[in-house]
This record gives sequence, C-alpha cells and structure tokens, in this order.
Amino acid sequence: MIAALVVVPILAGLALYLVPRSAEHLAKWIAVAIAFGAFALAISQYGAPDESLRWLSRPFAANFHVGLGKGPSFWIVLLLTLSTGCALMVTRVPRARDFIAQMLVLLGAMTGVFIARDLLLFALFWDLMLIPVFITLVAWSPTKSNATAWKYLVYNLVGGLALLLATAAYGIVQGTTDVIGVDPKSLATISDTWALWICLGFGFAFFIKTPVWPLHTWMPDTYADLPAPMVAIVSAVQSKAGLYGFIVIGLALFPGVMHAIAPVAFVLGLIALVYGALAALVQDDIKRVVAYSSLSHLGLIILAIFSFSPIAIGGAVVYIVAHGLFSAGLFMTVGEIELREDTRLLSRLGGLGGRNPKLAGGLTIVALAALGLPGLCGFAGEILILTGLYRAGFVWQTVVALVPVVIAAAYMLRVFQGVMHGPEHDDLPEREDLSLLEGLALAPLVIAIVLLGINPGPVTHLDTFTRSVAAASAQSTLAILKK
Amino acid sequence: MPVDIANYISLSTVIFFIGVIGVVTRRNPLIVLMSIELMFNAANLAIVAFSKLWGNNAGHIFVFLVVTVAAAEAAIGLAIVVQVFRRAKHVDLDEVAGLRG
Amino acid sequence: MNLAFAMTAASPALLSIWLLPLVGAIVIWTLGPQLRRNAGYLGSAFVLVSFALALANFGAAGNATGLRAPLVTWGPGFAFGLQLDALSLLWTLVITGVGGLIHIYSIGYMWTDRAIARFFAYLNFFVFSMLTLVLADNVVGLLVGWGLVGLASYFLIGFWFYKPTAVAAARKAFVINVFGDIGIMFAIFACYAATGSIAFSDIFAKAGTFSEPLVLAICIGLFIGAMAKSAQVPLHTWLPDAMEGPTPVSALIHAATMVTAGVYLIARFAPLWNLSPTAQEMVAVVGAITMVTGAILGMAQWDIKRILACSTMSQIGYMIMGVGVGAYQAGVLHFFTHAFFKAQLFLGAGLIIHALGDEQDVRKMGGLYRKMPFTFAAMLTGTLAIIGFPFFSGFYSKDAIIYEALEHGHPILFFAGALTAGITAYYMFRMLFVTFFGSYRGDVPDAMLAIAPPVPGAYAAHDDGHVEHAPTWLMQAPVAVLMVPTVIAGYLTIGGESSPWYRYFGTLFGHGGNVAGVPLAIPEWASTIFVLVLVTLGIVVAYLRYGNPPALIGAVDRLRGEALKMPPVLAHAFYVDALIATAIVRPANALGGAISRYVDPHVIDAGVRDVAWVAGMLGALFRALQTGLVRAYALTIVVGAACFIAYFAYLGTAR
Amino acid sequence: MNTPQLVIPYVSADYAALVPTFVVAVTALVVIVADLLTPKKMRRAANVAVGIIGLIAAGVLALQGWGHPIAAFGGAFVNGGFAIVFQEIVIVAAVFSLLMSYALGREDQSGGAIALMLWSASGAMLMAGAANLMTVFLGIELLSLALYCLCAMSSRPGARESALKYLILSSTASGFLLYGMALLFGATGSVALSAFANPPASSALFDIGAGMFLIGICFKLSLVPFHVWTPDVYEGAPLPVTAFMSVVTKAGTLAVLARFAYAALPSPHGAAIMLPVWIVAALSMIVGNVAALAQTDLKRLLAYSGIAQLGYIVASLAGTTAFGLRYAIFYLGAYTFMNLGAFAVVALLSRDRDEGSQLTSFNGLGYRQPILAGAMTFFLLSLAGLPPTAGFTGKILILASAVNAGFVWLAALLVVGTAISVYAYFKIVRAMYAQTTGAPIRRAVVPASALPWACVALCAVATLVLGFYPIVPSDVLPLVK
Repeated sequence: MIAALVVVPILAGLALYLVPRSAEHLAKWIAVAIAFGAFALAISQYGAPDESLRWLSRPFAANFHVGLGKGPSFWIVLLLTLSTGCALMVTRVPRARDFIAQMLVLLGAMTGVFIARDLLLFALFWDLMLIPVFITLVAWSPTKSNATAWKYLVYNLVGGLALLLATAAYGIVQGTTDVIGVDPKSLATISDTWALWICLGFGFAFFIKTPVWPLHTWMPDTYADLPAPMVAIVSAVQSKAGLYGFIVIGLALFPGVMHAIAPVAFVLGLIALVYGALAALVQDDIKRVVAYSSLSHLGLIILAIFSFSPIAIGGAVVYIVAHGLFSAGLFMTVGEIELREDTRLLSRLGGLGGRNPKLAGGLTIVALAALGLPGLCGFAGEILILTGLYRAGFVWQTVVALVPVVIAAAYMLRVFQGVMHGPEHDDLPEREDLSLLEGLALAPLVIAIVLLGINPGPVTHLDTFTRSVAAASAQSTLAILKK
Repeated sequence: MPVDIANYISLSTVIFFIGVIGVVTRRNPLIVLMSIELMFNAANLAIVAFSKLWGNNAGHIFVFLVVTVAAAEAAIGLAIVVQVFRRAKHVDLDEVAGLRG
Repeated sequence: MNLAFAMTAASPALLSIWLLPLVGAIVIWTLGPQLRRNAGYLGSAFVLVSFALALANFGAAGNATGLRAPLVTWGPGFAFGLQLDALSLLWTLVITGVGGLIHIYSIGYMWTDRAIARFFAYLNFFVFSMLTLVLADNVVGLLVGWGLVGLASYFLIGFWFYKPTAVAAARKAFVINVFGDIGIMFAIFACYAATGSIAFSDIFAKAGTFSEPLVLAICIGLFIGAMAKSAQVPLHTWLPDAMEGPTPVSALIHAATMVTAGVYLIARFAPLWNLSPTAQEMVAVVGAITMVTGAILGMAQWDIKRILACSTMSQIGYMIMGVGVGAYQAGVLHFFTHAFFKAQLFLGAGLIIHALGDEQDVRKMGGLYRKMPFTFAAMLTGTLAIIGFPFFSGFYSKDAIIYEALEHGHPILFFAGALTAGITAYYMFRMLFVTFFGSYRGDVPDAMLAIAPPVPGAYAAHDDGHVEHAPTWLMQAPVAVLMVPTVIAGYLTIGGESSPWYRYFGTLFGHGGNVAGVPLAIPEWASTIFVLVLVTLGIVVAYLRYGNPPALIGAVDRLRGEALKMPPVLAHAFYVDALIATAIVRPANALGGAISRYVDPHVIDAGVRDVAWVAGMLGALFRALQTGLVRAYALTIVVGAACFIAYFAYLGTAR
Repeated sequence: MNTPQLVIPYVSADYAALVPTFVVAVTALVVIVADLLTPKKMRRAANVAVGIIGLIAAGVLALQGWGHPIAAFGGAFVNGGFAIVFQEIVIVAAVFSLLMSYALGREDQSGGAIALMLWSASGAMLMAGAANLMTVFLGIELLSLALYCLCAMSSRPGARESALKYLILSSTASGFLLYGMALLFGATGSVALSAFANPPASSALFDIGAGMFLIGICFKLSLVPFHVWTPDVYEGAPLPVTAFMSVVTKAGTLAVLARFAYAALPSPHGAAIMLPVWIVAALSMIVGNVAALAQTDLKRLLAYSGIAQLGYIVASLAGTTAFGLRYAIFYLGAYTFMNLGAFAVVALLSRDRDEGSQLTSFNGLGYRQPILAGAMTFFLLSLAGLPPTAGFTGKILILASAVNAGFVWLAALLVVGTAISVYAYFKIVRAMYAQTTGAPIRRAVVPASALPWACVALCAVATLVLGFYPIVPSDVLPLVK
C-alpha cells in the first residue's frame, strides 16, 4: 500500500494528459482528490511494515524497498501530500491541465525520495524529481529566458550524478544498497577510504540540494520564476531531501565521515544562516525574501544535524516540517497577492490590509510562524535545535545562531507591513478578498502550523539507532570540545 | 635462393603507405579510389607472402575473397562518384563539402 | 498521536482563567463584523469573568503549592504547565482587573471607530498572552507568553495601520522585543543544559549547584529580555513611539501590565538573582539610570501621552531598582500601586484627548479644570499618588524602594531615587498647570506655540465624523473605580514585616539580605522627610514656572520660548534612536545589499557561468573540426592511425 | 596419388548455424520479387511486410540455436549464446528501421532499399558469429557496401555526398583492417582467432597487426579520433538508413571487438594491447558529449550522442571482465531501443521532403502532441542516463563494472560525460516545452502510417521495462574453437 503513494500520483499525472485540455477544473479536482487521498493513506500507514520487491541482483543487490515507519519519512510525506493538496486547490495557471500533470508527477517522485529504503531507489527518485521542475521552469516561467531552468538543472543534476556514482560505489563495496533504515551494526563495515569518498559524494549532492551557502545561487532564481503552487511544494519539501538524506543516510551509515566533515559543515551552516538573513533584508521581490530566508532557516538545520545531539536532530525534523508548512503557506499567499495585484514587488504594494482582512490574516499567521513567533511551529523547531546545540557544547555557535532570529523578525515584518499596512495605493486595482476556496486551501496549513507549535513531541521521534548513533557521537563531540 | 620474406613485406608496406598518402592528398575521386585499391592489393601481397612462408593455403583463399570485395567496392565507388559529379564540370572532392559543422 | 491536553490533573479554574480571554479573542475575531459595538461588552465580559475566577481562587493560590495544570510535553525535560502562586496571582489580578476596567473604558473611547471588533479581539488576545506569561510554570512557556505579548502590542500599536508612523512604531517595538526574546532564549539553553529540564521548580532546586559564571550568564540573558520588554535604557526607545496606539492600549499595555513583565521576570527568578550579587548590582544600576533618564525626558515632552510614557519609564526604573537591590516586596508593591495610578492618569489623558477631538499637545490645552472638573479631580489624585504625596499609594511604595536602596547599602541609588522623586513632582505638576490652569489655547495658531507642522500623511482622520457620542458615564466610571485603589493601595503595607502585603508573599523571594557595606545610620522617617522636601521643592519650581498668575497670563509666549529654547539633546532623547540606527540598522541593510547585488551574481554565479561558457566554446571548436572536406577527414583518421601504430610498434619491440 | 575427391568436410550442423543469416539474405530476394509483382499502390506496404516477416522468422530460428553452441565451418563461424544475442539485436534494429522507413522515401525505390538493408543486416549477423579473419572481413564488407548504396538512395541533396564520404573513408579503414589481418596472419600463421591466444612467432608483427586491426574496428565503432565521418554521414543519409546504421554497424563491430579482446588475445599481454581502445573510449565519452552541445540538427546530435554512448559501452568492456561484457551487451540493447525510439519520433515529425530533424521542428511540440513529446522526453532521459529508464540502469551497471575492473578514472569520466550530455539532450526538451518563442511550425504528424507510432510505443515500453528489470544475458562468453 505504501508503494501506492508513489505509483498512483505518477500514473495519474501521466494519465492527466489524456484529459482534454479544456477540462481544467476536472483535472484540478482529480489532482486534489489524489493528493488528499495520499494524505489519508499516509496517515493510515503510520508505523506500517515496509514493502520490498526484488530489483537488481547482479553487481549488487537492490530492491524496491519502501517504508514509512514513524520517523522523519512519515512526517515529511504528510507535509508533502498536505501542501500539494492545498497548493493544487488554488492553481490558476495558463495551460492548467499540463501544469497539474507535472505537479502530480512531482508529488509522486518526491514521495518516492522520502519513503525509499534502498539507496539506488533513493537516487532514482532523486533525479526523477528534478524533471517536472525543469519542465515547469521552461514552460511556465514568466521571464522568457531559460537561464534559471539551466542553472537549476546544472546544479541539481551534477548533484544527482554525484549521488549516482556514490550509490554505485557503495553497492559494489557493500554488496547491497538496501540499507536505509537498517541498523548499521548489522552491515559490514566498509574501508575508510571508500567510506570517505562515498560519503563525500552523498554530501555534495545533499549540500547542493539543501542548498548550503556557496552552492545556493540557483535557489532564489528558481523560487522567483516558478509559479506559486509548484514553488510552494518545491520550497516546502524538495529542499528537505538533502537534510533528510543527511539524517537517514549520513548519520546512520557514515558516522565517522560525518564527524570529519562536521567542522566544515558547521562553518557553512553558520554562513548560510547569517548570509541568508542579511540578504533577505533588502530584497524587493517577496518570493526572493522568502527564498533567502529559507536559505537561512535551512542553515540552522544543517547546524542541528552536524551537532549530533539527539535533541537537536529531533528539533531538526520538527523544523524541517515546520519550515515546510510556513514556506508553503507563504508562497501560496504571495501567489494570491500576485494573482490579485499582478506584482510582488514591495516597492509597488501596500495597504491591502484594509480591503482584504482574510488575506491579511492568512499572511499574518504564516509570516509569524516564519519569524519563529513563540507558540507556533517555527519556534518549536528553533528552541529544540538551539537547546540541543547548546547542550552539545556549541555555545558561541548558538549565540551567533540567535542573531538571525532578530533579523528574521525585521525582514518578515518588512514584508508583512510592506504588503498589508501603510496608506492604500490608488494605482493598485480593487480586488475582492480571499474566496471560500482559497481560505479552505490555507486552512489546513494554518491548523498544522498551530498544532505543531503546541505539541511537536511525536515529530521528534527518531529511529532508535539514529538516536543512539547521535547520542554516542554527541558524547565524543563534547569530549573533543572539552579538551 | 628464394627471395627473403622481409622484402615482400617491406614492398607491401611501401605500397600500402603510397595508397594511404594517395587518399589523403589527391583531390580527384578516381585517383582516391585507385589508392584504396592499392591499399587492398598491398595487403593481398603480404597475405600471399605469409601464406607461402607458413606453407598453408588459408592465405590464398583469403586473397580471393579480398579481390572480389575490392572489385565490388570499386564498382560501387565509381557509381557513387558518377552520381555525385553528374552535373559538375570537373571532378573535385573539395566541392563536396555541403555537410559540415 | 496523543495531542490531547493532559486534562485530568489540571484544575479547571486555572485553565478557564487562562483560556477565557483566548476564547473571547477568537469569538470576536470571527464574528467581528456582525458584533460591532457589543464586541466591547463581550470582550469586557470575558476578562471580568476571568478576574472573578482569579479572585475566587485567592485562598487556594495563597498556600505553598498553589493551583497546577500540566499541559503538554514535547520531550525529555520539556514539560509545559500552568501554575498559580502568590506572584502570578497578583499579576493575574492586576491584568484582569485593570484590564477589565480598561476594556469598559475602551467601549466608549473606540465608540466611533469602524474596526472596534478587531480592537477588542486584539485586547482579549493581549490579556490571554499576558496570562500565559505569568501563569507558565516553565521558562519556555514564559518565553511563549513573552513573544505573544510582544505580538499583541505590535497589533495594538499599529492598530491604525494606515498611519505610516504607527506602522513604523509597531515594527520597532516588535523587533526590539524579539531582541529581548533571544536574551531569554540564551538563558533557557543555559538552564536546560545545566538542569536537563525547563520547569522553574527543577531549575530553582538545582540553582545551588550552578557555577558562578553560569548564574551570571543566565541572569544577564534574562535581564536583556527584561530590559527590552520593560523599556530600560538602551532598549527604551520604542516606548515613547508606542504612544501611536489608541490611549486605552497605552494605558493597559504600556503602563499597567506589559512593561512590568521585566519586573515579574526578575521577581520570579529571585532565587537565582540572590545567588549572584554582581547581577543584582547590574540590575539596580540599569534601573537607576532608566529612572533618571525617564524623568529628565519627561520634562522635555509636549505630547501629554509622551509625558506619561516617559514617567512610566522612570517608574519602572524604580521597580527594577527595587528588585535589583533585593527589595522584592517593595518593587512589586510599586508595580501594584503604579498599575492603578498610571492607568488612571492615562485614562484621564484619554478623556481630555477624546473631549478635545484628538488633540494631544499640552500647549494647545489650558484652563480645563472649569470645563472638566471630574477629569481634573482624577488627574490630581493620580498626580499626588505618583509623586508620593503622603497617604496616597505612591508614597508607600516609592519611599519603601528609596529607603530599601539605602538599607541595602546603595547610597548613590538612594540619592538618585530621591532626586528623581523631585523631578517627577516637577514634570507632573508642570503637566497639571499647563493643562488645567490659565486660559484655553485650543484656538491659538500652531506657529504661535512653535508646534512643528505634522508629518504629511502622518495622521489621517480615522473615524467618520462624530456621529454620536458614547455615554460619558461609560468612560468616567472606570476612572472613578480606579481612584479608590490609587489612594488606598498603599495601606496594605502598613505594619512593616507583619503587614498583609509581606505576609502574602511569605518566603517566596527568599531573603534579599544586606548586599554591600554597612547601612547608613539614618532611620526611615529621616529619608521620608528628605524625599518630601525634594518633592515640595519640585512642586514649587513647577508652580513658579507654570502655575503663578503672571505665568498663566503670558502662557503662550512662555511656552513658545520654552519650546524654541529646548536643548536638542533632550529633544532627540539623547540621540539613542539615531545611535541604534547608525550602529545596527544601516550596516545590516548595507551588508544585505552588498550580498544580494555583488556576492551572489558576480562571485558565485560567475564561476558557473564560466564553466558553461568553456563547455560551449569546446563544443564550437569540435564543430569547427568538421570542415566537411573528405580529405581533411581522411587526414584525421590517418593521424589517429599513426598514433596507434606508434604505440603498438613501441609495445611490440618492448615485449 | 588418388584423384582429389570433392569432399565437402562440412556436415549439415555447420549450415544450420548460418540458417538465420541465410533466411535474412533470402528474404531480401523475396522482397525484390514482391516489389516486382505487387501493384504500384500496394508496393511499399508489401515490401515492408515481407521484410519484417523474414526478419522475425530469422529471429525465431536464431533463438532455437540458443542452448547448443557449435563452431561451424572449422571454426570460421561460432554460433554460441554470444552470436545469437548480437543477431537478435541486429534483427530488432532492422525491424524498427523498416517500420520507420514506411513513412519516408520515394515509392519506387522502396523495394531495392529494403533488400539492401536486409543484406547489410545479414552481413552484421555474419560478423556476430565470425571467429576467423576471413569471416570478419566478409561480414564487414557485406555490411558496408550495402550501406554505401543505401546512403545514396534518396533525393535529398546531402545523400550522395554522405555516401561518397562514407565509401572513401570506410574503405580506407577497411584497408587498415585488412593490412592488420595480413600481419596477424603473418605472425601466427593462421586466420582463426583461436590461434592468436598462443604466443605468436614474432611479437612485433603481431602487435602492429593487432593495432591496425583495432584501427579498422575503432573506425567502424566511430570512436573519437576515427569518428569524423559519422556526423556528416548520419545527417546526409535518409532517416531510416541513419537509424539502421547507428545500431547495426556498431552491434556487429562490437561483437568482433569483444570476441577479439576476450578470446583471441594472450591474457597477460592482451591488456596492454587493449589499453589504447579504453583510452579512445574515454575520449569518445567526453568529445562526443561536448560536441553534441552545439548541435541544432537532431540527426547530427544523435550522431555525436551515438559516439558518446559507444564510448560508455566500450568502457564497460574495459579490463575484459565477464560481467563487463554482459553489461555492455545490456547497454547496447538499451541503446538500440532508446536510439531507434528517438529516430522514430523524428520520423513521425518529418514530412515528405524535409525530414523533421531540425530542432525548430520540435518547437512547442509539448502542446501540439503531448504524448509524442512525452515519449521523446522519455527517450532523452534514457540517453542522458536519468531514472526510471533503461539508460539509468545501464549506466549504473557500467559504472559498477568499470569500478570493479579497477578503471575508476573511466567511471569518473563517464559521470562527467553524462553531466555534459544532460545539457545537450535537454536543449530538445526545452525546445519542446518552452513557451512558443518563435512562431510554431505547424508540423502535422503524418496521419496515415500507424507503424512509426507502433515503433515509438514498442521502444518506449522496452526502455521502461529494461529500466526496471534488466535482462542481462548470462552464458555469453565468446567461444573461439
């Protein structure tokens, strides 16, 4: 049944091309039904046993091994299906049928990444999820030039190929790639040199996808050019594939190498944290503000993962889901604004709060969650991560990590007030407030944001061995630091 | 006393490389086709010499095969050359450069 | 997935006190348009019921354990819950009590505003957030309350969001509050790392084992939070600007409750503060500095609400100094009394502003005691209370703090306290004389009074004309009710150690004890006399400058002269605002601009573009190789063959 | 001295080995006759039908020989698992090329063209089993000569030019090949490949001979220094011929190379002899993909892509490991399907006169023909080696075999080549899905023929299935008696 989470959306996506182009509404509601159906199915599969099917046995054993379990996979899949469902409800894009088909294929591919329990299957879905985004960037990006599409493709595919090479090498050395979620003690230990190269291959792909500071320039352009519904789910989930990879593959299979690259990752994480926050302060395009802010937020998650403290990693999972929720919410609201005012430049927007209170209300909640208002999901993740970091002995890093929290408040309010408050611009056309449908599309995300903010307990659940690996290595980190 | 095998081989090598240079330098397709024939026959000479050296007749059978193939190739070659230069006033391989890049 | 709250062990009363205002806020927000004015009645009802419940449980909170309500657990050591002990009950009573009165007053004040429902939704949300802050039994819960209160103040300051000045003030208030939040977050991390839990009980139990620098670090972190929220120097700049919000908001949030959250925080962490004398010293000194600065600024303001805002800053300086020197009961007492008389002063000011059609500049007032006797009486009692006039509530709390400062061995702070009392008397009576005596200057042209023309677009009339006036009793009743505690609130402490006030707190704060040096050998009555002398001196000077008959007659030219000769240092509030702008805001924006304009496009992208360019060039080069000439191809093949043969020849001979 | 009896030393089993090749050759004759008899209208359909039936029959017959390998004609033709697999690939390529040709080409020439195509296919099938120098030479020449004519058989301007270029250059390479064979024969005294395993009389002669032999082979596989002819010939030749050529010549030559490398070389020294081939393969991967970046004509782009793909396949043979060979064969199979699929899509887009191979003919295809565009995207994904296609699995297998055989540098180059190739292939995807920048050329798909659609569908299904379930032939170690 878990495999259906992947197969049904992809097949439905391809089948949508058979639906006549005029029947856009039909296509939309089919897609929404599938997305929410997958959501319900995922909930029903909480902790269900894995499913596996033999695939390769020649050079190394590889199976179609998928599983949800109770850990990060389950929660991220919930986030993915929920945000896709909501995003699809408010899709108003030219050539909607083709767009919705791409969205469904993307949903299937991304679900595949998060429920794959076999490295080769993980690599397969990792590359597959790039295609719909590339096609959408080419076909629906407002600017005629495809520079963004190429930049996205080159960056991500080079990462994907590095992942492929690493997976093949791991398969040869280990004999099987069916290793995600398996207790590492039961696997044969591979020689250090191989482990180093393989982990670097994985790490390189994950760092590009996160993105981490020097490799991030594709992200703001991509987020700015993608239509709102797709950028909502890409920013919410696709950017988490790298972090998920680190937690599930990096920590579990290569703890030694992860320690070796921890200092470098820490520096990159910190730079991304501050760099993203500062850059977000001055952007005029709202989507770019949110893009740079997610660069900053994801830098914090990198710190959490490489601190190897169990609480921080639990917090990282919470913050992954939290960031997914509010960035999806933000992009959908910005999409609504763009639909109404045909612009998303702060210099030209202003004073919308008076006429459309519901839109203002929606943007308030997601913006506040984004700046980490205590009581909402952003804060829950942040507190757990930073507490874990501090407890793992990284004191001054925690202090540096606190500064972007203030900057976040500044740029998020700048966006919110730039759009909603201030005197009403007379050149902006008069538009009606959020319709019931658009309200309904935002409602699930808002409810999830509040619920996760109140009780992130279950989401911090990690598979036993990841927690033990983290705990074991946390002590060693403390030892190092104490010396 | 019989001529030493080295002479035959060196002769065939010389002929072979004359053929190769012919293909590379000449602009007239007919000369080029003839150079190709030269290369084939140089190989024939070598094969016959080796067959005599080793005393078995496998080489001879091979030579017959090569001769027939060379003939067929020459025939097709001439036919195509005629097709290509049907309306051209004079025959020049460098004219034939439509496909490039 | 058990998301349900652990309802069983919770006491229903505590949960309902806490949740009622939230329910109110949600109901009013959703049903807003339909409710219009009766949103005010509904909002006040929710808060007053909460107040009644708190009163009913007065006894239960008294005993040691107080009421408890465990809520939700995030993970190991992250247990959230509510608790109602002596300290939080006092704050709850003030929040819901004074809050309720201000709700009733607001019905009248906001009678003609279109978005009255939204206003009451925000007010109820504020009360809920403040209750979260004071009722939390753990430090993260406190931070949640802290953040939500900052949010509520942001909404309410920027309530008239079409005014750019209000929007800017709201944003400044929120960002400075978030700056305070990260201070508290640091303290949380330190506490959790040391004790493995966030509950106050665990932290205080293990407090003894903390190392000296750790305690200091936690205290500094907490105090940064307190400074931001309670507008202590240098994080005070947001308070005067916060007056952009409606007057009831200033009364409730920026006078009675929110700004005193810092006092609550220090009082709550008393066991920790007692362990670190240097931390106490720091708090006391900062409190004193704020006290003096606030008073001096108070003298230089012309907007009636800004005078009261600066006086609030100064009074909070008193409270912080009080808890700083270890006199927790005195500090909290001053919070208690200040909540009443400052709320009364603000509501009085509100009455004036409402009557004069939103005029807030004292230079345009004058001679109002004849037209508004009730307001004059209210403002007079408030002023007498704030300057510490004998038998008024302020007298008991302020003198207690000043004397405790001396008793705890801080002579400098004693003198600062006394001096500030004098200055307070001066500017309060200056306000009284200018506003209520002399002749009404409402119709004098602004230029005559040297009033700068308002910033364009700064203020758009918000209500659509005075269609009909709210019943005056609706606004005057709360003020009358507040007059009572303004006078008698101090009597709770008559009887020294055995007075109901000290018995109420019992050993909650542990013993402050003498902190430094030997106390001066002057008895309490001597210090009181000394303070009273300074206060009367202040009143006399104010009378000479503004009150005596010649001053009243030549009021217009006097005020114009004073406005023009106002020293720029005072006018720009010691340039603190400008300092923050140049030191922090401008460089951050410059750095951000540099990043997004130079580093991203040129430094990082350039690399990728070059690689792509090289690949393109190579592609073109290989294309060029295909010349189309047969002989060229043949040459390439022969060259390739030559290399092959060369290799094999070498291979053959080498073998 | 008794009179020489005419004793034919070969028994019926020897001839049985060659039956599939004979069937294909005879089918060519039947096609010519059918072309003569059928009325003008029905002629093209009849020719194609006869051709396909003959091919399928040959395919079935070849499969019967699977279990029991025999070395027919004294070792000249070894009909084992190895030969049969290559013959099947050649037959499949021929069938698809015929399907494609249905939509193209002049009516009157179809009979001759199909016959020539079948003869060159039989030449390739001969090479698949060739185990001595004579059969190899015969196979190569039969294949090439038929192709020279095929290239010329179209009224397009470039056709005759491409035929001439192909003839001259290919014959030169055959000359090198032949001279190499001569030296090999001279060094070992025998024409059978099995004889090369034991130490030769003079190692210098043997090495140079092997070198020149490999030059000829590398030319036919269009590996880099010898690839210069490929783009022009592919562009000039008519589309079905290009498609046919891009797979069949490479399949046959690969069989010869594999047999030579695996069975015919003395093991310790063999590695040194084969080293230049691996280097050339690496070169092909890089140059092939980089050159493809700047192409605007699809046939030229697929030509360069073919060069790079062959680089991958030969890289899989590196180190002459057993599984290396099996994965090379699997990737060749995958290459056949994805390449022919792509050509079939181009065939569908072409109108009678100008073939739809210009990139502009793909503009806005994503909206006009979403299913066709989807298929093309799928084939390009496979060529680029992206999931979930056969190309992806094939590339994983090749990576694994190269790394296992110790050629890690080759694996790394393979990944670099793939990275570059993605840009080249995705230019087409962009053209298909980009908002219609230029005015979209209304290129109606030729409605009449359902066969090219069948070809596209078959290739797509094959690429998908092979992607998930790689059927790698097991006992294919080349036998040289």
